[in-house]
Amino acid sequence: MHSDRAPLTLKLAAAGGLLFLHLPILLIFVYAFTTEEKSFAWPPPGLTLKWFAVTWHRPDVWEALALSVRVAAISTVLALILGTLCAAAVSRTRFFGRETISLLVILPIALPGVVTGIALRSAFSLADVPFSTWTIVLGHATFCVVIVYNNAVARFRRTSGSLIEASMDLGANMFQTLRHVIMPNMATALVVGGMLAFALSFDEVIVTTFTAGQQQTLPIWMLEELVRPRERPVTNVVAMVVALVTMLPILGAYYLTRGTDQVAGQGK
Amino acid sequence: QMTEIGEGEGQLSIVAWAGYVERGETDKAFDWVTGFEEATGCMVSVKTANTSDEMVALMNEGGFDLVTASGDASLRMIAGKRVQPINIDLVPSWSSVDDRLKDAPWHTVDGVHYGVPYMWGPNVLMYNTEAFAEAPTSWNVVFEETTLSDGESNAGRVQAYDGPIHIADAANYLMFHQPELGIEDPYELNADQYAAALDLLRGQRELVSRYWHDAFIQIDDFKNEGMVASGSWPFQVNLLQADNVPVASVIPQEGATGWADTTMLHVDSENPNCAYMWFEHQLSSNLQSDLSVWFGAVPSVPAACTDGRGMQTQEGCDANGLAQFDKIKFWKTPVANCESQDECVPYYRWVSDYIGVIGGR
Amino acid sequence: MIAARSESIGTRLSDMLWRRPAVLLVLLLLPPVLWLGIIYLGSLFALLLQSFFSIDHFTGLINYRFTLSTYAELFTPANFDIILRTVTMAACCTLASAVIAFPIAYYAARYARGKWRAVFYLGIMMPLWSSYLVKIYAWKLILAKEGILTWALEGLRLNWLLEAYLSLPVVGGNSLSVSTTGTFIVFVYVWMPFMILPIQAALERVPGSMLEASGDLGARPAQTFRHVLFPLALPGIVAGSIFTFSLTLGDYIIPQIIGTSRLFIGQAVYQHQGIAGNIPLAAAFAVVPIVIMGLYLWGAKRMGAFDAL
Amino acid sequence: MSAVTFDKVSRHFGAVRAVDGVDLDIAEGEFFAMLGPSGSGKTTCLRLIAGFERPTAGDIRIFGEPVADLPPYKRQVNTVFQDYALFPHLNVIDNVAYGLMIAGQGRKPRHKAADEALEMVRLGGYGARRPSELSGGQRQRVALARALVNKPRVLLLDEPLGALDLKLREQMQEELKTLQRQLGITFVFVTHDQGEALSMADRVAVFNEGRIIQVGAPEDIYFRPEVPFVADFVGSSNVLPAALVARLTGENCPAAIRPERLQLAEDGPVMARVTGLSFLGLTTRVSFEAEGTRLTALLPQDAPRPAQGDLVALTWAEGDLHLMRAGL
Amino acid sequence: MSAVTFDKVSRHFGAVRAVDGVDLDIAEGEFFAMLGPSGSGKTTCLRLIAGFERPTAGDIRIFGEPVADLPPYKRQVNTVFQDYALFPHLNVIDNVAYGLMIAGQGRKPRHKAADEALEMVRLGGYGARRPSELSGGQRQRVALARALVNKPRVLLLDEPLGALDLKLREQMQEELKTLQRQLGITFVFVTHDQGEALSMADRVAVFNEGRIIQVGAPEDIYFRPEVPFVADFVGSSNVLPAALVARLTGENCPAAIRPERLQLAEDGPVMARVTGLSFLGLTTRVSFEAEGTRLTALLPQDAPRPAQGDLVALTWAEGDLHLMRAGL
Ligand SMILES: Nc1ncnc2c1ncn2[C@@H]1O[C@H](COP(=O)(O)OP(=O)(O)OP(=O)(O)O)[C@@H](O)[C@H]1O
Ligand SMILES: Nc1ncnc2c1ncn2[C@@H]1O[C@H](COP(=O)(O)OP(=O)(O)OP(=O)(O)O)[C@@H](O)[C@H]1O
Ligand SMILES: NCCCCNCCCN
Ligand SMILES: [Mg+2]
Ligand SMILES: [Mg+2]
Repeated sequence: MHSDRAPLTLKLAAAGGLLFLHLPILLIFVYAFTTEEKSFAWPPPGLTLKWFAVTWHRPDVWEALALSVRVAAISTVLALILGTLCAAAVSRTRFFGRETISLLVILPIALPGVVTGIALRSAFSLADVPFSTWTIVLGHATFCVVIVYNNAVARFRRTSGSLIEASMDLGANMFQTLRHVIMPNMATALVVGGMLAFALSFDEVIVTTFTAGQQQTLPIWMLEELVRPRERPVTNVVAMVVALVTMLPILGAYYLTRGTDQVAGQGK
Repeated sequence: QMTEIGEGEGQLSIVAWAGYVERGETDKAFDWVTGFEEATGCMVSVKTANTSDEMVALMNEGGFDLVTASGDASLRMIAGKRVQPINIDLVPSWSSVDDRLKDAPWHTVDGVHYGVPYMWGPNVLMYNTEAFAEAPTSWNVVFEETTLSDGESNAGRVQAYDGPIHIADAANYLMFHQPELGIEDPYELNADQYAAALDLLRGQRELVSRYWHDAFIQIDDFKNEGMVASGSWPFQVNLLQADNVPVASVIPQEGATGWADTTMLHVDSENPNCAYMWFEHQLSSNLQSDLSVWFGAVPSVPAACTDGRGMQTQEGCDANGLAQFDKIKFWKTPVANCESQDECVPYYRWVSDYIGVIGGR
Repeated sequence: MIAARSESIGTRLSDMLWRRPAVLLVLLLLPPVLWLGIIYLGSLFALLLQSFFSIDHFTGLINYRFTLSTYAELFTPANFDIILRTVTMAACCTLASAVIAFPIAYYAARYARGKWRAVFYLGIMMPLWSSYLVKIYAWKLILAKEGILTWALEGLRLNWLLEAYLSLPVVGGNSLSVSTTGTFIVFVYVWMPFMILPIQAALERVPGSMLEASGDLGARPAQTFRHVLFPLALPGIVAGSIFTFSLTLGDYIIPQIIGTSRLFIGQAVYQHQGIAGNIPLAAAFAVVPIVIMGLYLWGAKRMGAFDAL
Repeated sequence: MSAVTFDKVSRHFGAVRAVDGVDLDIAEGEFFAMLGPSGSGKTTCLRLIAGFERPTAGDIRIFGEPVADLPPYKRQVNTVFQDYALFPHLNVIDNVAYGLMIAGQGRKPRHKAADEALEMVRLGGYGARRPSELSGGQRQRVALARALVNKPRVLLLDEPLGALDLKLREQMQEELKTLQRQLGITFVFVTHDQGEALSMADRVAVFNEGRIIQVGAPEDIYFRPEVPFVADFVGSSNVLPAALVARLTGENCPAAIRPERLQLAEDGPVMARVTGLSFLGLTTRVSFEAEGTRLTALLPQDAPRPAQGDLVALTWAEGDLHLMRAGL
Repeated sequence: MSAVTFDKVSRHFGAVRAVDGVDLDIAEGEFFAMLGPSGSGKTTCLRLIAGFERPTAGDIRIFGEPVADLPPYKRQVNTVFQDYALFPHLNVIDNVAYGLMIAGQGRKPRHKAADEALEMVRLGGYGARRPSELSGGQRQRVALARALVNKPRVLLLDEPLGALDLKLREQMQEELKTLQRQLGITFVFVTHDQGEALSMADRVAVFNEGRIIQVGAPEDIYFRPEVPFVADFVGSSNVLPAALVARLTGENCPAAIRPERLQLAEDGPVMARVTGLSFLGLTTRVSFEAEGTRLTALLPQDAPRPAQGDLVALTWAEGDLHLMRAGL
């Protein structure tokens, strides 16, 4: 067993798996350039850039995008606060019910989205909460907490507890310690967690359909467009741009956690 | 009940069937919303529903002003007090409504009107003209396995509607082919009749690859999935033909089920003034005429066929079934204490049994 | 100056928290516990409550009286079929995901170095985070009867192979996009990336010496895989399967776009809630995945899968 | 004056009695070592002094002042952590200057003071490096400088040499001792290495199971253990059971005898069988089995060596047999 | 017969010459130690024997048979890994029986053999435990049993005692030696601890930078180092530079003298200043500075001790100054 050389079958299986993952996505990219508007002729009869211009001038796309960005941004901020607090509590102290807390945090992502969705939906209707940006945020923040939590816990685990003690030992009170030691050490983990949470919220449909009422986030817009298309390539342009744009936080997360033992985006 | 129409509230939200409320987004020529908005200042938003059940659910949930409910939904909403009585005196064009619709039982209860008729039409048999050398004459092409004129079986190439109301289509078929069952009304079935209809549908399950649920998905399936025959609405036929897909439609010998839709006002509507403005608009403007062309339906205002306010013509109205009113069995909600016999299978059983049939039970 | 600083509010508050660490703990935990406990658990509880109501079948209005009849409805053959079908699908997808994900995770964990590491990372993350809807739609284009797969197979003159497969009962159909196989493929495609990272994390924790020890004791590579590598990766697989299983269990968009029109639990919940307005039945259906995932999480925890999450 | 006093101090974690009724009195300027096996409560004692733990019972005073309500950042005590706990996001100079920054000193003066502290631990010129760019021994010295720059009155060190390899360790031991002598600060030093405790400390406290078993100067601990535990733990003395001692001396108590004081002889009070021999360079270690007791002798390089299995007589000089209390 | 032979074996990793032209001949039944500082290529040598690495040049034979094309699972060699590498998902008995299971033995007989192996390492009755429920020393013995149960002809041990604490370590050293003697298997033992190599091995190879510097019996290595590197590394001899040796003896080469052989005297060839003193229990370590060279002496407990800063004369017995080759 010479550990630096992979067997051929493994190489083939891994490459095959990655191809399986990527070819369908590339397809969408190709269709963003097709000249055929109504149906999906393959191969595309011709290629054009006009759909980018068309997309640019579609106000519904911009509205959906704005809502999605707003929802994702607010959810990310909430998730950052809640996830970090929870991670701090769980990793710094042992207390009764610690396990229960981590289970509670994992639950929204471990239970299917429909469950979260319909639960929130029925709670809204019982409590007579009208649909708004905030009802969407409520759902998104709930399952984004775990992303931040996972990243923060992993970082807390790596940052030795004695750092905090060292800081207090050197005269810093808890708030000074927070500012001078904890925050600088947590920063990249939180940025990574925040970026991943943003990406997760930005792409979420299943819970959103239940909590959005009549509002359209970008994924809901896409769902609508895919089913009742007006200009199909526009959907593909949006999809492609969204895919490329979400890659930025992912790449960022990679470069921020490179060389650490933690795999960014784990446990999404 | 309203007694007078005040200032418009500036907005109006409508639950409607796909294609029912167009603002020229799919085809610029078909737009009966922009004018309304300009005239009244009521900005219209539309929520598309695919089935009557969905409409009922949306209205139960609330937040909408109007709904274009079919007969199988309207009575449920009236019974559930989700819609309010309409003061027809506030709708000046009421008199122009087709007399056959004015007091139709699906929106009139104890003489009280609960809506304004919108549009009606048949559920047609849509077929692919390349698979069918001649127009099919019977619904059997979607109920029983046969070899089509292109030499291949219809198995896997037909669709059926993904809503429990499709049981009525089966009953309608049996009414013609098995008179011994004694079906008088496809929406009023006793246990035996109902069982026979389900059996027919179980046989159909073998032929159907996927049930259609959404008009646009059906359009896709006829384009990309090799579908050749299905119960459908004229709307899909029109759009497919516009895309040069070789399809046509027919009302076969068994007759057809159909829909007669009524615009109804939510009991808690926050925009009743705009809603009454819409009632008048739907009867008096180009809407009836253009929509009947666009959707392939029959206007509730017969004059719309001829008076040139929109695109529709007398021939068009005839083609869409103007004269067939009596042959169409309009959708209505099956209830236990039915009129034609002692006891009928109620709608909730239709719902769960149809899920079972699609699931292979 | 220093004395003044030391008595700043921060210091005094800090002193208090040092003397009462429990207060600090409570302050830290309060917001997340309130959020998750009230908003999330509260909603779940509200849902649970609804499942004990019933619906008036004619008006579609909820009858707020306690009853178990809604649960009884779950066990009608048609509904029970839905549950069985969904669980079977979730299990199959989980299995297939594990099989496909393992080599990728294994290669990434053990062999990918330097720039290949980045390539693998992005290669795994990109599909994981690119739009779910768009991926489903891409598959519809591929699997449709007139779709790309047919086109490609025609080019290769392999149509007969597809035809032969589609003629099989249960898994076949008129085209892949209206078959159970189609649903399966798309489920696997969409959720499989969730399996890779936990397996990779588990494999990265297996020290190389463990594999060498096995070889040293006479095991051929295949035996080492079976007796050492696989058992040690198992917690990672279980962690990943929490996602693949749960996500399949609850999805309603994929089977609606690709499949045979036979319902899955997610669709049942969605339709009963949104389309039929039967919230009690939808709630009862939603309790099914809660119970299944509850058992699953309990088992996973016992296997130590949470550490691999 | 006492630098640190413990008055019946206990720290229990649930059922675990980490520190259990400890009395302690560390004099100002003393180099004090806490020695004991793993889990015996040494670290917990140190953390009680620093303020990271609070006693469940008893009183702690630092320079006479009760510290029950004094958080760590208000104690004139600094700690060198076992894992150094250098701040990874700060470079060396900012690590060292951290305490001064918190105290509100300006950039210039605190960097100057930090530079001096670095000079003192012979790391002048390393200020700009990150902790990750230093070797273990260098990190240890940065941690030391970071603590010393605050001019604490007591310096706590928790196994500061544990992670270093043998050579570096011996070197650091000497440096620490020199430094303590220069500065005159009280050092409280935790270790589980007997040699380290003996070679560095003015006084040693031997811990076991949360209690202090014996406190005294290194020579006392080494040559005059009061109980078998100390004899065995500090320098691996041979412990003779009470029965054997009774036969030999008439006193009914256990006794200790150091391996290097056991001698092979023609004839002697104890007959033993040789069970093992190890060449250790400086000495040869011989293991025996005598009347059910395992004994070890260290023979000088030039002494004649017995062979495995030989039956030999063991003897010792008068004062080498050290009688102890029973118990532990 | 030779158990293992290396013929000009090299293993390079890119530019790193982990093992660089090593010739080696390990006799059957021998207890052979590889000693050297970190990174000197010991582990790589062991991995070459086990088959985890393949030489970039040279030939390896095991019992005369070339093993270039033999994967690890076909070599009659077993390894005790430094981190033990016990399978965490198997209990102790299944860990030990692993090799037998792979060899196709049934459950009964392999558990019986594993039980016997556990008895041999004095862990009878521990079979049902998980490795995580064992202490370090117990794990080490399980790893040993797991290797031995396969009846290898050569047993490779990579710093098997590295993680153990002092007491356990000494005990295990003796046990390993006893076991090797009983079984007669060839042991190849890697360590960077001089004492361990000297006390356990029949022969020791001292590594540095991928090469073997000296091979010989422990006494040879200890008392007769051939080069300063060996003198310094094995037992921290004082190395006197060639210039000083030239003045003292006329020979122009470096020389070694062991710390325990340096004596304080009224008068002597070298004058030195005392720079440090440490009580080590058994001895007192005194550091000196003499003509720019750091020297260390270990004085016996009863010798008179100088004070810090004293200027003293150092002397030694005739044969204690050991002349060496220059170089390394
Ligand atoms: N926070 C804690 N919670 C529970 N038990 C603890 C805690 N801290 C220490 N203990 C227990 O208290 C006992 C003493 O621990 P302590 O760390 O003081 O030992 P030590 O002498 O420093 O040992 P070592 O040499 O291994 O560092 C141990 O049994 C330990 O497990
Ligand atoms: N797989 C490898 N790739 C690159 N360099 C390696 C590899 N394995 C070992 N080396 C290098 O080879 C040299 C010898 O390493 P080896 O592990 O044999 O040393 P060692 O003597 O066992 O040291 P230690 O006492 O620290 O275990 C080191 O410089 C090491 O960094
Ligand atoms: N690419 C995003 C996939 C969406 C997964 N959502 C999981 C949410 C679970 N509640
Ligand atoms: Mg400790
Ligand atoms: Mg090594």
